[in-house]
Amino acid sequence: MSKSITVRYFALFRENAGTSEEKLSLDVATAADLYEQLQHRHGSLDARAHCKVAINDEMSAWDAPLADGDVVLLFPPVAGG
Amino acid sequence: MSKSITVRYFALFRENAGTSEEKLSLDVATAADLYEQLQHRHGSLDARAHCKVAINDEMSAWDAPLADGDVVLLFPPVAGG
Amino acid sequence: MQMTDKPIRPDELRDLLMDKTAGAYCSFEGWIRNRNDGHAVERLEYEAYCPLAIIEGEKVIAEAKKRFPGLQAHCVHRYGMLEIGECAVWVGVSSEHRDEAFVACRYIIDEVKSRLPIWKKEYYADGNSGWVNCERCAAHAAHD
Amino acid sequence: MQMTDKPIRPDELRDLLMDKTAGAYCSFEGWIRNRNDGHAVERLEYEAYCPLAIIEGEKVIAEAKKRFPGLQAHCVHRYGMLEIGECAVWVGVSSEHRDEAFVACRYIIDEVKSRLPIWKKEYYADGNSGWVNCERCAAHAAHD
Repeated sequence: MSKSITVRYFALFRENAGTSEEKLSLDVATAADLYEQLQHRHGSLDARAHCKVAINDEMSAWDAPLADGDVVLLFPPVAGG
Repeated sequence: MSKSITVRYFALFRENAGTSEEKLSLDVATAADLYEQLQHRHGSLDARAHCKVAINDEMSAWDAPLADGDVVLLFPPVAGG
Repeated sequence: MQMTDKPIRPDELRDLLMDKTAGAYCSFEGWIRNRNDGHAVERLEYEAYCPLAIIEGEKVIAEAKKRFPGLQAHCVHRYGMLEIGECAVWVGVSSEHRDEAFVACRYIIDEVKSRLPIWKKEYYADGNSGWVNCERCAAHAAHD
Repeated sequence: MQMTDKPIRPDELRDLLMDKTAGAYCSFEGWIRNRNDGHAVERLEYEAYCPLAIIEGEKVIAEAKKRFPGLQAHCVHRYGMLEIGECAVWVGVSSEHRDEAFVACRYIIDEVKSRLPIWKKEYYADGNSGWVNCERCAAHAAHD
């Protein structure tokens, strides 16, 4: 069953996706499922192990379940400081 | 043969000696000899291993020879910072 | 933990950590330098997702304080465009003794650099630009 | 290396270490705190033999620079009577990366505290006073 998910991209991910945010209707159970589908879509996301994900402004695990209406933030590898 | 040595005391050593400087005429070959004689004289110098000595404003080893007219600085254990 | 687009003032931040029981203060600053990996860098742009950067930064500081009771610590990170010589991040720690000041300061900057959602893009003298890879990813890759 | 009987100004000293090639800055300050070994301390007096303190401090800084080429480092130590909260010693280091900034800063403060001819006398709330034992002597004694 398809869910409405808002995806926000940051830094390199935003440049690769060509947008900072998109609303998608996808059949995904977890954040990892979402990431995999977006890799097919944008072709250029980094290896997931170095990336982080937040769901509704909370840092989450990749196996966290997604619900209809969730906002998912996709963070490429960070390099602050 | 006796040498004229100026000894300067610092911090705890100065308080124990009751003076910051004295001129002594002593029969000493090295800084260690001087220290030993002063321990007998003042009775309260620290264990030499934790103390330092300078001869004519240069940090020296305890086995450094003393010459007539030398100025010897006796440093108790330091605790800067 | 604070995110700001204004110049960081280490002197004012330091004073916030003063405490009559503190005998040691250690600070770290990350400065924008004019070279990286052999490239001449002209300026650096920091992108941050501030709401989560602050939450994660507070977690890092809380971890340091839990490890060393009595510790005081604070961190400020810039975002936006920065010029050579500017301070991009500041960490300050005060504590009873210097051991924990050094260890906690190092812990905080290491974790801040690798856990907060902050990214930097270098603008080179030759007109190119590029996102900087994270240190830990590079370290992991080297071990692969 | 500098010895002074005036208040130390970390903000001004920091700026002397700025360098376009430096990406990291680490500083340490020793502050006068109001307790030591369970005694309430009212103030601290530092006695120093400045000519040799400066020479030995320069040696320590040179050792750090030799170990980490490109490093910039400076140290200032107070002498005379200091009140609670005052800065007794400041060490600042700038370098390309943060590893060497932390290691060199720690090295300099450790060596300065144990090698320079500087002594401190604590004045306690109960009217007594006493010279502070050196850290390394205490550490050695504990191993004896």
